[in-house]
Amino acid sequence: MRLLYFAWLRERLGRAEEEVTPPPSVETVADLMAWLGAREAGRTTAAFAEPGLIRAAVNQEFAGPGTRLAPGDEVAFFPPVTGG
Amino acid sequence: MRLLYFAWLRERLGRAEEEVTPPPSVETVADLMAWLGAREAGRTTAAFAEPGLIRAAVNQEFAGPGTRLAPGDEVAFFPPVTGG
Amino acid sequence: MAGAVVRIGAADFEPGAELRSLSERTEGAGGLGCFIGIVRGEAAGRPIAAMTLEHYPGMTERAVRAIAEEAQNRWHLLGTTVIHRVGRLTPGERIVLVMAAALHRGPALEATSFLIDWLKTKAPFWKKEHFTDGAEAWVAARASDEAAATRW
Amino acid sequence: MAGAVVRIGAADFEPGAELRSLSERTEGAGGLGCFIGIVRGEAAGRPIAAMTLEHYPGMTERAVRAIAEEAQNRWHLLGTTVIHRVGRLTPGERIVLVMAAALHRGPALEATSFLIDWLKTKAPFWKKEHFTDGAEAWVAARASDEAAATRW
Repeated sequence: MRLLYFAWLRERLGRAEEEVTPPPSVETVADLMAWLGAREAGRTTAAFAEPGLIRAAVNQEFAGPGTRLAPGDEVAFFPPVTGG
Repeated sequence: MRLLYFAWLRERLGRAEEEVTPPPSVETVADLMAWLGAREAGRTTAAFAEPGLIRAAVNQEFAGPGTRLAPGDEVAFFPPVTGG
Repeated sequence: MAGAVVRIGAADFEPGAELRSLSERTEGAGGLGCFIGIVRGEAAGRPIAAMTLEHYPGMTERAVRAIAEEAQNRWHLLGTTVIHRVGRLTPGERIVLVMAAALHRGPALEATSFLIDWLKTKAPFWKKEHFTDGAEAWVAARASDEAAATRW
Repeated sequence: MAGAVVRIGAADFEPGAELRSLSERTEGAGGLGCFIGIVRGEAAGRPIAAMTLEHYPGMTERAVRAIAEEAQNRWHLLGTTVIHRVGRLTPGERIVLVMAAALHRGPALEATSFLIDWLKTKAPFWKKEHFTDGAEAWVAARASDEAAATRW
């Protein structure tokens, strides 16, 4: 599964994208965020510490927390868009 | 007094402007229109036959029928403006 | 305030050059609104070959300048440009250009709408349509245009 | 319908050339509405040296194209052009161009307003401001922009 990060989330994670293989228990966008947050546990600047500030897109469409994921999906995380 | 005519009023009168010296009894725009209408009496295509269709400007400002006139004024008559 | 640039005449205009000019004289603007009017090939469903715009030299310029200055005050514009052509124009030709520069997009676009509504309804112009069948007619004032202008 | 032309990228654009291009591909249009956005020299009262626009390549283009096509259907437009720059931009630089061609002025200008409101509030862009004192900050979504976009 390909993950993309934008804006301050990208800066805080120190990377723009990565490939991950979450366990089968990760079925939705919310599951994926929780799993990514747990992976960061203990870091001083945890990027996923406040999931309410983060929005997601799955395969380039805005996606709510309940959106189901499939292997091979492109999942992006970013702050609320601020427009141009 | 200089008179200017525009659009179909100009075409119907066959002239774009003229100099006139109305009698002292012509004090307002309405008086002037009546005097000009009387001057045309009997013509088959009287331009001032329907004063309600004609608007006026005095010295390049829109002017109602009651607007008072002075010698040397520039008075224009035209149909309601239709915009550009 | 850079003020209003107003031109009424037969000559065509180049929108790109006018935009550049407005932009250069309105430093600090965050938005430029613009409208370009083009002669359509029909009037009330009948094909036209041309139209003729008549104006009142002197009065028309004064009236257009007054409304541009009113818009500048009302929307705190940094500058406006209004160009309106007169004479005989054929379908596809540019006839009018309105531009307004402001700090933000809202005032720039509202002022542009205001100015073009006024120009198309209240400005001292008279329009004659030349139909393709050879007929011609002076246009009468339109109720829908009056409604558009009175919303301001 | 000539369709929507959408470009998202770092390159500047030439408004005059874009207007000419839209005009050429929308024969029969009676009006072109246009908005050009320019980077302002301050943000919330603080002077800025630059701003950086980040986008999501692929998704941003898709989202902008979808909204341009929605505008085309809603206002029966003959064509639209939306160009949005990304990357680092300094005050005075053009950042966005929106144009809409329609039979009449009302739809052309309403669609232009609709598109720029959407772009400035809902489009997938993220904006960082670089202040003249060296500080920098990502912009948070603004309530007033949300209000402007929801009036549509």
